Amino acid sequence: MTRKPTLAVWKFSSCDGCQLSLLDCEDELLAVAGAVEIAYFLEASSAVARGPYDLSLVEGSITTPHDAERIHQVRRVSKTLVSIGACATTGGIQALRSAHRLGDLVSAVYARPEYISTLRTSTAIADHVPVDFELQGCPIAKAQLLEVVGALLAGRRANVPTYSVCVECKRAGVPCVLVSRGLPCLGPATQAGCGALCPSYGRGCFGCFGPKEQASDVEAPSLASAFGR
Amino acid sequence: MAPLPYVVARKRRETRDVWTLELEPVDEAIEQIRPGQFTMLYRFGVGEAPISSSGDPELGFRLVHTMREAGQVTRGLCAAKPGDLVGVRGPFGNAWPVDTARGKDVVFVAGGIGLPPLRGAVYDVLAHRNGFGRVVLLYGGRSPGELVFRSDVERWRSRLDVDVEVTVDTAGHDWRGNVGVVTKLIPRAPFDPANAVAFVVGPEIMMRFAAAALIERGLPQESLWISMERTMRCGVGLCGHCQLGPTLICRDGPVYRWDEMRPWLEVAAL
Amino acid sequence: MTRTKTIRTDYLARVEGEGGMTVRMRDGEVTDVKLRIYEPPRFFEGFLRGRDFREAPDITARICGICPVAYQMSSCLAMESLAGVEVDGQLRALRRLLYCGEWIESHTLHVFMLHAPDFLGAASAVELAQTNPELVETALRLKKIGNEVMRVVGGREVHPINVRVGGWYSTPSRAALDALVPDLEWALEASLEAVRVAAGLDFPELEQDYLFVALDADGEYPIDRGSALVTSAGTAFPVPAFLDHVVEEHVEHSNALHARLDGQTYLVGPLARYAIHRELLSPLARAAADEAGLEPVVRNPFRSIVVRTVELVHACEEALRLIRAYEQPAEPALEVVPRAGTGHGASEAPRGVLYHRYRLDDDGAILDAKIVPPTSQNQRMIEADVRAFVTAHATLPDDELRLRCEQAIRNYDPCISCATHFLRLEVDRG
Amino acid sequence: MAEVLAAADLGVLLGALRARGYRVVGPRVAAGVIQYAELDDAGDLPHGWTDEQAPGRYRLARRDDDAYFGYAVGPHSWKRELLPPRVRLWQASRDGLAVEEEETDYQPTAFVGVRPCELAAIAIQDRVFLDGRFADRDYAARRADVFLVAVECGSPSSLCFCSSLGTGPGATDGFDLALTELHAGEHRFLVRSGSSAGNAVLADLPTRPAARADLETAEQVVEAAARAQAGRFAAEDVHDLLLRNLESPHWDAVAERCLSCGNCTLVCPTCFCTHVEDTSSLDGETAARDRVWDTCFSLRYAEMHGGNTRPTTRARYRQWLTHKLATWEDQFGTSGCVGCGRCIAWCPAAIDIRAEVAAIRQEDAHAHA
Ligand SMILES: Cc1cc2nc3c(=O)[nH]c(=O)nc-3n(C[C@H](O)[C@H](O)[C@H](O)COP(=O)(O)OP(=O)(O)OC[C@H]3O[C@@H](n4cnc5c(N)ncnc54)[C@H](O)[C@@H]3O)c2cc1C
Ligand code: SF4
Ligand code: SF4
Ligand code: SF4
Repeated sequence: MTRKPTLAVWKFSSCDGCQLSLLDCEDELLAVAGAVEIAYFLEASSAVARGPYDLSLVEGSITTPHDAERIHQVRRVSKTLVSIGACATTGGIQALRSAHRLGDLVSAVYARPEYISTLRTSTAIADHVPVDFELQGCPIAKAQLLEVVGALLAGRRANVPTYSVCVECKRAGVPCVLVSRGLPCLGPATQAGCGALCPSYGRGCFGCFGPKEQASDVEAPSLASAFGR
Repeated sequence: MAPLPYVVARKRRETRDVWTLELEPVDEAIEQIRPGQFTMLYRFGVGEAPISSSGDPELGFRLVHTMREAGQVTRGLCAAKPGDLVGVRGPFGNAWPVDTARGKDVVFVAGGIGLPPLRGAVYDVLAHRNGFGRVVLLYGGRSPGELVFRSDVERWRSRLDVDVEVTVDTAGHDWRGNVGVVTKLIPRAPFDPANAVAFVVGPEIMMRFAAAALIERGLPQESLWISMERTMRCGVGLCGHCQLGPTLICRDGPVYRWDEMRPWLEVAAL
Repeated sequence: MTRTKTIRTDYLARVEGEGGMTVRMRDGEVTDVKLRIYEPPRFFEGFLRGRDFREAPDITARICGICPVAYQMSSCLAMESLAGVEVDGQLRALRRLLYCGEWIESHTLHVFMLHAPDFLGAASAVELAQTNPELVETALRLKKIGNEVMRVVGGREVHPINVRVGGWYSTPSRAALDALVPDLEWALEASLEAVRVAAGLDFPELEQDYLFVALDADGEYPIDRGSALVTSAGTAFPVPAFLDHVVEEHVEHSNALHARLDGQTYLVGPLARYAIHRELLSPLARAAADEAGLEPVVRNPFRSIVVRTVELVHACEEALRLIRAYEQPAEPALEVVPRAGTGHGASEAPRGVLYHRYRLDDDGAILDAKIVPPTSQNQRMIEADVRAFVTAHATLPDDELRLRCEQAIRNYDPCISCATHFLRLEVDRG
Repeated sequence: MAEVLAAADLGVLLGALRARGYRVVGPRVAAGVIQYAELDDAGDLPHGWTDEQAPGRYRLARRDDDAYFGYAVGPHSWKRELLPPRVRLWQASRDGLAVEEEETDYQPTAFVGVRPCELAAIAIQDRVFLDGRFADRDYAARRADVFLVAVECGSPSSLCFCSSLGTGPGATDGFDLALTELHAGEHRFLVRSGSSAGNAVLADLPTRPAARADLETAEQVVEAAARAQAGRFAAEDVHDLLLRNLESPHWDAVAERCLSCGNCTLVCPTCFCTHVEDTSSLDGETAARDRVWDTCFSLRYAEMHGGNTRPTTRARYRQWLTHKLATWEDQFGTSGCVGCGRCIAWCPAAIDIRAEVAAIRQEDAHAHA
């Protein structure tokens, strides 16, 4: 059999929730480990295989000058680069800080602000390097993560819809909380992926999956050849 | 409807990114396909795409499909090797009304990857050559490297009873043929517009210009046929994707008489 | 001539977030230990300013994907205390249940997937799956059960959506919780077995004289809330006085803050909870600790893995108890009317006490926020452990020493993402 | 022939259906709306409840009587049952490309409380899925053993306009049993059978023959419902009206409000657009195809290699409205709309198709004045 494709997981500024989603695939983790060689995944393993890697999953946003350099190295060693989660695709919740004056933030958190080197903004991976696929979500949906990995292996387009949460909401048969209860809901403008979680728990969508129909429609190069299919 | 397994019997490269696959049923075969009709071709684990028959209707149950690597499915199909299996559903859609051209001149106008859907009809007309008047094939591509079926085209060109003109948008010095868009060939093509039938396939914009030029020459709208394309998910008129105004292209088309389709093509983004 | 030496790990593996460690030695004496946190600062406290108080649980959950429930609970408690609302009865039982889910998930992840490979000589759980497949399967199933509890109660495992100030958006039916029982019963058995397995591991020698700090939860093993903090030195203070005692300072080598309690280095987390509240553990958890020969106060940090498994038993038993006593409340939440003032909240994240303080204006807008996560409280202690270990085992070969130092850090299940608002191992023998 | 069933005996009807092996699905109150779900007994029905509807708004309210069917329509339609949101079509193994179609052995189901507009909607979907050159296997199998218990409409909402489209409020055909709920005097149902299956069930019920007064009261109920919606929509020329206004500036005006969320298409009982999802297992050995509800409002719906044919909300809204009210007729020989008002109630932007048509009509009149 031909060599297994290699997988690397990288972290930038983030809460680790999206990488954890991979470890949360309890039922599929060993199948994933069977389909790809997990070559670099610090949160899960101290063994580090050298690049280049066939598939890199990148979590987190770029917030420091050092990270702005590091992401270029990651791109260089990655055949396919998929950014995962709101931090990596939009700058994440820490991008909220762009609305505040950075100096105020630093002094609010740190008593010795002079120790901190940080970029003025929290920016998406795609703002720094070309990205093959962006998987939105805060956190990403583990089923979608598996789907993206599976699709890349099979050389098919991932079934990651870009339409509104409302579509999932209606498929699930959840009564619209906006219409039937008057709750504010971001569902119409937010990308599907969560399965209309909030409306199904009786609250309005608050936008975890980011704006709908924004996803880059870039086709990632197929890994099928690496997989010997 | 589930795909039937077919085996890739032969595979030929037409251009850098266009391939022809010849498929034979493993077991059960679909109904006989007619020129103009299409099948939904399935690449295992990747997905399905509508692809027109490009084969000689005399071939019987053997299917011939010519496709460009446009996305993941077509790329997967083009990567299939002889002996590989692909799934087939069909045949779907309607066929070229070749019979309406009996006794008349026949004009084929193809742009780029538009020639494959027409090839079966060309074979059909040539197989019954005596039943038709003059036969004209006007074929244009973006560059010489993008022309498909070059040996067929050469063979037809060498026949005295077929008029073949090939043109490319841009070419290097080694190209000795026509340069320019295919519609430019229409005004001087040798056919009698009052007594001819035209079959046109290409990008929508090309079909619109070709139709204008043909009508300008005096071809009645009712004698002009085109083949339409939209996204298709089911191929049988049930998924809604291929709607264009009053029609479902997979069900009512893909072949339309020009005057039926023209009003809808004139509305942008319909 | 002096001989200096540096042992350095640039990127610590199997910890949540990014950090490194440097140990410097001179003539066999440790001169400096630094845990360096690279995890870039994320300034949550800064951008909470101006947001509505109801947004705090959803925003602060994003500080940590490993223990989002801890953030949600501490922030809700702070807001509720300010408004004079106490979430009690079944609404509170559900919070504790959700938190048990997080403990099960997080402790399993740490014990089996991040920490156990150190003891069993593997690089990862996936590698461990080759040599100890049943262990890894057990781990995955346990973890899944923890996640399932969080999914049913909270909506999803990472960043639950069902938690709100005042309670919940909707409460699960009795039947939905009952469906968890068979899995939790299995999990209880599996965690009892985990205690036996963990107790049988080989532990490096190290005894530390810790100042333990944990929440006091009025007669319960502290999880989802607490009214005061208690120390192994016998002192106590109420949660609102937290910042009068705990002072965080910013040190140059790290993006995380270092905390001291009344000037002293201290420890929070499983070892502390166990040392202070052993008597409050569930019956099976206590029995398991006894059976495993666990002394009432564990001072060898490497044995924290055993304590975590004991807490795993507790979390499973507690979850079952809560489910069996559950009755779906009539309303999913209490009304919380904001008022100007300062609110404090603290709960026991899997890694230790997590304290939140908010100052609100009359409209409920956040004027100021302060969050003290467990890892920054433990950071000085981690450095102290590493220093003590290296001092005691200075003769170990570098590779072995580095490995053990990393392991000493992993003893804490440090959650670096939280701490930044917070690590790298470098041992410098010169 | 009509019979009368006492309201107290409604449970007997449900029991009779269950005794014949039907799964019984009908309206019940859940999560603040009237949904279609399995019914255990008549007590599950929304008796005493009604729905108040306005564009972008739906609320349950108490009635001052204990009518069982005293509401208009909820967010669900029967397409959930006949064209479920997600259906596995087949799965295949790599080896020999062996494709296995899903089992379509569905339990017979009785739909209880089908509104006349919903009967019409089912008839429309029947045409789409069963009457063409290719009938849909899954739809046909689900539809085969459906028993339809219609209930004529006595409480239309402010959004209903079935009377303008001739799809209600009375039920004329397409049902197995049709009920009319009568309050004047004794609380009872007029029951009519529309099929032999209906006759058989009716024979199981403790009914009495309908008196003239029963029939008259039933007529009055339906007439009153029709009167309540009079003049809400002018349907006659809407096909031509819309098709001659494909470039109307009004499409831009709607596009400014429309969120392209797709709710209108998803709640519509006739909208049938679907997408297929091809998937494969991680080891690459098996693959499957699912059919899922799609919406013409999604950007990708009209995406082709080389471009999107409907890149704007303007183009997508125009597709929806003209398809519903005009080109559906060309494609399937009926309107695509039955006047249930769901798309109006469940539009988060409160867009009302009737108002949009009226605006185009007005503009058209100006242009041709
Ligand atoms: C009747 C007919 C006959 C045809 N005959 C031929 C022929 O003979 N030869 C030929 O080369 N071509 C032919 N085509 C065109 C051919 O079908 C397309 O090039 C092919 O479908 C491309 O599919 P793909 O999967 O390879 O590309 P894709 O990458 O799938 O691209 C196709 C488009 O579909 C969209 N799409 C795909 N998957 C999804 C998804 N999961 N979600 C949302 N959108 C998605 C994409 O936006 C993309 O733009 C014909 C088309 C029709 C309609
Ligand atoms: S509840 Fe929200 S997501 Fe669901 S349909 Fe309504 S607006 Fe859309
Ligand atoms: S278009 Fe609107 S009113 Fe008409 S049937 Fe569909 S949802 Fe009902
Ligand atoms: S008309 Fe309303 S429901 Fe339909 S897509 Fe537009 S905003 Fe959504």
